Amino acid sequence: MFTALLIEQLLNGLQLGVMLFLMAAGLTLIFGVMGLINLAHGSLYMIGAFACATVAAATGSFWIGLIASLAAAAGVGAIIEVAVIRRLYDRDHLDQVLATFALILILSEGARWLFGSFPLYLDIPPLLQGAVPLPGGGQYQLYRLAIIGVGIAVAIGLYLLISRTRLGMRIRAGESDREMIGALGVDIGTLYTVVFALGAALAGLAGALVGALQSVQVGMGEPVLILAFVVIVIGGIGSIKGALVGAVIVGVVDTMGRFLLPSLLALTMPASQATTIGAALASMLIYVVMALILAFRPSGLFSAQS
Amino acid sequence: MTRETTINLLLALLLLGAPILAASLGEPFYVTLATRIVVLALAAVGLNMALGLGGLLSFGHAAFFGLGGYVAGILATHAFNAEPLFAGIPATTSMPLIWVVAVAVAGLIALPIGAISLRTSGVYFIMITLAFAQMIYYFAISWPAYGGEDGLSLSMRNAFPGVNTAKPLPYFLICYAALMAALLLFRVVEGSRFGSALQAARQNGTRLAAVGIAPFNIRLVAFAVSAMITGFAGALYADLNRFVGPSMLSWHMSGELIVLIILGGKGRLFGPVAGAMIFVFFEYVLGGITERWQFFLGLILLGIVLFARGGLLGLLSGKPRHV
Amino acid sequence: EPVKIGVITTLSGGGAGLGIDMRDAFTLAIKQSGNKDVELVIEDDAQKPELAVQIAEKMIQGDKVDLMTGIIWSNLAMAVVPNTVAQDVIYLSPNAGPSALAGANCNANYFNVAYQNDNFHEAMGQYANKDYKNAFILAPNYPAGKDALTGFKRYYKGALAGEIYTQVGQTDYAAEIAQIRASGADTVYFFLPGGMGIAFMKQYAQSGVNIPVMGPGFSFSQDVLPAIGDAALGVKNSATWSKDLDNEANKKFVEAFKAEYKRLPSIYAAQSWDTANLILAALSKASVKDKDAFRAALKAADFQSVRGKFVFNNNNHPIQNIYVREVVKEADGVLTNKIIATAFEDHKDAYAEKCSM
Amino acid sequence: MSLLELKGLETFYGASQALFGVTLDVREGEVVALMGRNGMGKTTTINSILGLVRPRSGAISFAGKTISGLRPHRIARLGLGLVPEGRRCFPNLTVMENLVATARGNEWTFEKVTALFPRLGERRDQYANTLSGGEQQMLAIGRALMTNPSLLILDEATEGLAPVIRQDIWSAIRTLKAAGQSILVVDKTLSELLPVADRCFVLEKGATVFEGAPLALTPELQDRYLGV
Amino acid sequence: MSEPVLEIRDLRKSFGALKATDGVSLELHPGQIHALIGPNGAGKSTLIHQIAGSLRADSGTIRFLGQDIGGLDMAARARLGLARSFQISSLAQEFSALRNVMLAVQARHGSSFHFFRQVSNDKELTEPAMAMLERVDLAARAHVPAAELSHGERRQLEIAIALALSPKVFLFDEPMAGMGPEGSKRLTSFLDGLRHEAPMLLVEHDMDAVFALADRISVLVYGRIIASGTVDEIRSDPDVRRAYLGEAA
Ligand SMILES: Nc1ncnc2c1ncn2[C@@H]1O[C@H](COP(=O)(O)OP(=O)(O)OP(=O)(O)O)[C@@H](O)[C@H]1O
Ligand SMILES: Nc1ncnc2c1ncn2[C@@H]1O[C@H](COP(=O)(O)OP(=O)(O)OP(=O)(O)O)[C@@H](O)[C@H]1O
Ligand SMILES: [Mg+2]
Ligand SMILES: [Mg+2]
Repeated sequence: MFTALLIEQLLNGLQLGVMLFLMAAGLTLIFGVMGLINLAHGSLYMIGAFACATVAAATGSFWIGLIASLAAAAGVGAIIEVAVIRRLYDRDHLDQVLATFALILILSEGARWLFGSFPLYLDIPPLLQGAVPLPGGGQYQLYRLAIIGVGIAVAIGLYLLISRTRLGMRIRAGESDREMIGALGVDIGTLYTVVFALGAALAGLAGALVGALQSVQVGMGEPVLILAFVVIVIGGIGSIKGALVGAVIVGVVDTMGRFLLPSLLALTMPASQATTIGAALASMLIYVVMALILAFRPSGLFSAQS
Repeated sequence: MTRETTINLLLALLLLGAPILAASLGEPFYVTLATRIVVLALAAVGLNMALGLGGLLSFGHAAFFGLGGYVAGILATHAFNAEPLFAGIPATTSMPLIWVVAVAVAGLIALPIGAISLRTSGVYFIMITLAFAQMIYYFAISWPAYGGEDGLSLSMRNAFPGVNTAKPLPYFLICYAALMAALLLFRVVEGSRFGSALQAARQNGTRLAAVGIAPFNIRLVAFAVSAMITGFAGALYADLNRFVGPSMLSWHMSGELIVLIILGGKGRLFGPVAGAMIFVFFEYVLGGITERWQFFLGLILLGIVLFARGGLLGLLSGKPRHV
Repeated sequence: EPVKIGVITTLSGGGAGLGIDMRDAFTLAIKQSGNKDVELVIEDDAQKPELAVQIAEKMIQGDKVDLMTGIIWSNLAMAVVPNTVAQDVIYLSPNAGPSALAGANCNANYFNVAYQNDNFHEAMGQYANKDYKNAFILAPNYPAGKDALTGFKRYYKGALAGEIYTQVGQTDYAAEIAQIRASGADTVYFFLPGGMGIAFMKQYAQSGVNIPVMGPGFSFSQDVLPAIGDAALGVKNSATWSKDLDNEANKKFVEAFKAEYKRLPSIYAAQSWDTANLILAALSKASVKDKDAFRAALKAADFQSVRGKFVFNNNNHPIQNIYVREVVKEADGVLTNKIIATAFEDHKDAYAEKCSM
Repeated sequence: MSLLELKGLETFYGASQALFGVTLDVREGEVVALMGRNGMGKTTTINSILGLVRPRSGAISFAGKTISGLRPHRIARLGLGLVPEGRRCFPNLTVMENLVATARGNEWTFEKVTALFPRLGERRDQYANTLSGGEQQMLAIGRALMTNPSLLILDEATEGLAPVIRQDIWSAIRTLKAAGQSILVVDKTLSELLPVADRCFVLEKGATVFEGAPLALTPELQDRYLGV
Repeated sequence: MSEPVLEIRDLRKSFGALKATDGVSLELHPGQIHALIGPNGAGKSTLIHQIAGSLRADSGTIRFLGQDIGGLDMAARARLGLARSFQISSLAQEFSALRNVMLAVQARHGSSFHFFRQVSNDKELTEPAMAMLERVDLAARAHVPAAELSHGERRQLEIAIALALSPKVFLFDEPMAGMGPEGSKRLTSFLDGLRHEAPMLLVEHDMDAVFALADRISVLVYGRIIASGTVDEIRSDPDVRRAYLGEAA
């Protein structure tokens, strides 16, 4: 009985991890590859969810909503890059922090202006409702499995894009020396607009997919943002593989911590105390893990350069 | 006198004169608002030491701000309820004593956090400092003894010998004096041998090591001193609001401190002061005009980053910094 | 000279929906009363305690308000209320009733027109005794969450299949739902405010676990029901108010709110409406400048509450009925609540005894 | 006809002027040497040609087209290949990736470059930040060749290279020259540079002070302008 | 012969499969300029890094003034008196040339944990620093930020910083690189004078300079020293000619 639950929880952790990866994927692209600290990534995620919810409500189709989320986030991303980010590449990280912090304020409040203050409705599409049986008697939700699938597909796609294509090489080259790559004849400006829009679209996709499981509301991107940063830093900046591994570590540690810590503590103290202290420790756990990993591997698990 | 010095002097006078004027016109609220500016600026001066001079982008300084605040809150609560702290040590409501404890606690906690975090650099440093702050934040939220998420209310301001701290203006003057002292310290340290080494550590740590100064030690001391100043500000903030809560420890707070510095001008003496002045001013003025104030605040901040390189002071004093 | 009322509430950021309902009902009530002598000073706290403190300071020192109200969240109330009442300004809570302000630290200047935080949970605990023997309970790991589960357990007599404190701000509940499924519980009681509750309900419904769920009214209030969708159908929840509550004042309120704002009122709107009417009633009996007389007038609570009977206890917290509602779908497809039972008649909170007033 | 032509170029860094009227031209198929003491503006001239700094006045034309004011990538695509001072290889790319990332045209291929510099072939999967200084210089030249430029510009062509390698590079430059490649080259080693060059330009304090054949650069002139 | 100031025994360092330093032994004696030459990628800079402490050796010993310094970090070795220059200039870019040198003077003077006394009017720092700049002919550029110096000027600044440390050993990694003919000539005679201040390990590709300066030359190829001797011995060594010098000698 307990083993079955343990296995299910491990799966839950894995799935949470992949979900986190989906959120982190766009961020890795922009942050790891373009070297830009984009605090507004969570807002792009929110935009995706809002676009999907609004369009799905208007058309009755989740899938059209999903396309809308990609388009909306990519569009907003491209506008942001051209209007703001483009001017900040040759500045230090700090100016980027301030500018994207300002963008959070603008996008959040703007979204509230457009969509009102109340959470929106978004549900999983009929096609993906229901569960599939697991070996050993359990069952797993189809939609969550689909998210795992999308996450892995995104991971592979991004990995290939960055490490195998000339586009990927140019992006990385631009990160280390924008001036030089321009002097060698590459239009890095346009390239970065495209990459930023792609990263934004991935954020939007994550927002739409996860929005069906959560509350679609203003500010939904912020907790995600911090977690996504944790994920890519644990994995090593600039490494898609690292982001995936980091996400799974965070997902599993968080889930298992929430699940096991209270019961473990209950062995040594009264149950009521164990539940609250266990919960407190569980909420600190991923940060403890992150600090430990960075203390021993100061540039993450799979840093792009040795 | 350079243009920047003149501007600094004007800012200092404005910050002192406006509240005194407001108090004499019977508008105590503006004194409180000015106190908020001063305390936030003080916290940011602390961060500016690590960030502006040392290039250590700590995204976890809210931890020290909050720790300072909680020290003040906890000491005051215990003293108010006449409960000893632990092992019979009595609590206190004396501000100077509380400050000493707050500064010491912030410094002592900053040492291990710094020692671990400084093994990393760049974005990893940003994130590991954030991680430590988040640990403390979640601890504060879920630890019931001192109010958890609800925070801790102080029933009255702590005492300063010979001053009626309950009145806005005297309390403002205390905070103002603290800010000026911190600015003086910043200026002196910046020009000292330690400051030289610290700035060199920011520009090129390998170069510093190659002349025989270990960057790690320099950075660690700077990080601790920086945390102590920010912790001091936290204690003042607790008394200003007569309240401490986990929001003082949240990453938003860390982010806000960073924003103040960049707004005003990173590494500049009065950068945090100018930053706090405009940030609080806009927050207050816009908040009074429209409930969409965050939208417009965002636009203004964006305008400043894009068009005022080197922050407000960079814009006003018109030339880049060189040493 | 007009009466100045300071309203500090959340009008921006993620939690703005509740504050906006609060403000809208309040201003509507004042408008409908035709009382031209009331002046409102409304400010946004952005759900930040420090900002709320700052605004309170400004309202008291700068605007010199006579009364204050508006705060939605317990932690903001804890930051603002003690200092406000200590400066002899009367504060009326339209929502949030932290236990710390109800017991030994009760104050003559503090009136809670909403509820004591434990009340809704106590009601569900009481109601659960009817059908269930083995409940699984969960709440976020912070003071309000602990109060909630304590409140539930105060009246619930059955066994506990599990008790979990989740992370504040958590958005994925797969792990908790798996534990619920494995626990053998016959019911689930949860307190997860705001987006957390929406996420939990959606995921719970999608998970296929069909143990009946109960919650406090906040999680099924009119502002969040559309976002949860059909997943909420049939869920039992406790509240001091419901749109279908059968009394004149309530009918008038629901009509007026719908007509003015083209949406259904939430419980926050109802409580705020009551707060405004309580103030208006007291104003008609005494001057705010005469603090003692005005406090007495408030305490008399001589107004038509949309909740029906409404009396203040010794600790200035309400004595009121608490109902059990069920989420239903109306003919036009709109999700809303219907009262199905009364959990408590004239319920008092557990802390009043410790209050020396 | 001139492939590249600069007239009266003036360039500033902020308020301080670095170029005070540089005039220079490179003809089709010619190797031109650009010389001058430290800090006289050689690098600044090259950066101005590529649009990396914007000249304030003066005209630059390439293949009959005015290029001043164009963005660097547009200029480069017209057929300018740069080997910059300090090499500036992309540290986070491997040798192979450095060569391929910006490659254009098909005259020069990875194979041809590694035939010219066998060491690059041996190090093909190593990150550029771990290469030795000389290896990086070879990589920078290879990278520029892979863009198949009609004009190759080398700033400090052989700095930091071992004598044998330096000879390799000069012979590579001779090979390129024989194949009709136009080259603008800056180098400190006059004894190796002058025999390759068809013409020389000398800069002093940001202005052209000499133009002519290598032989016209007499020992007296060398001493005056270059301190030899 | 006198005791060696710096003595390296069987030093090894690998990067993956690549043996960058493959059993190098070397001695540096007082008053000596010991030149280290070898093809690009032979491991010269790697060796300098290991001596200076910015890379840790896999095995082998480094003795400096009789003390084993293998366990010390870069800063500690610098304090003992090892001054190095970088193959690619490494400076505090925002500091003026003068302040770059002052930093070195300050490091030599002991603790950097002085928080109050201002460096700008601290004659103990400014005067020696200015003197060093004068020695390398950079005094006129003393107040220009390092970022705005030309390539050659930065190389000169690197030397001034090393001088300011008044070290017991100089480790110079290609100091001539980027210097024009005139600069190289001047620097050559300058370094020639330095041998009396402290012995020098000199990595350099400029053979004119090496042959003019070196008391002893070691030739490094693929991480091994294939020949070591006086200028004439090395010049005429056929292996060295083939592996390194070409026709240049
Ligand atoms: N980024 C910069 N900012 C300000 N001044 C600069 C900058 N780069 C170069 N200079 C100045 O411009 C002048 C010309 O420098 P440039 O680098 O073009 O000389 P160079 O001839 O290439 O010298 P070297 O042989 O040393 O490389 C010098 O006085 C230098 O100090
Ligand atoms: N971190 C590293 N990882 C892998 N290989 C490295 C690393 N650092 C150096 N190498 C390799 O070690 C070898 C020796 O490099 P080193 O920089 O010491 O050469 P060098 O003799 O100084 O050459 P040059 O004269 O060109 O500067 C080179 O082949 C280089 O590619
Ligand atoms: Mg140059
Ligand atoms: Mg080398």
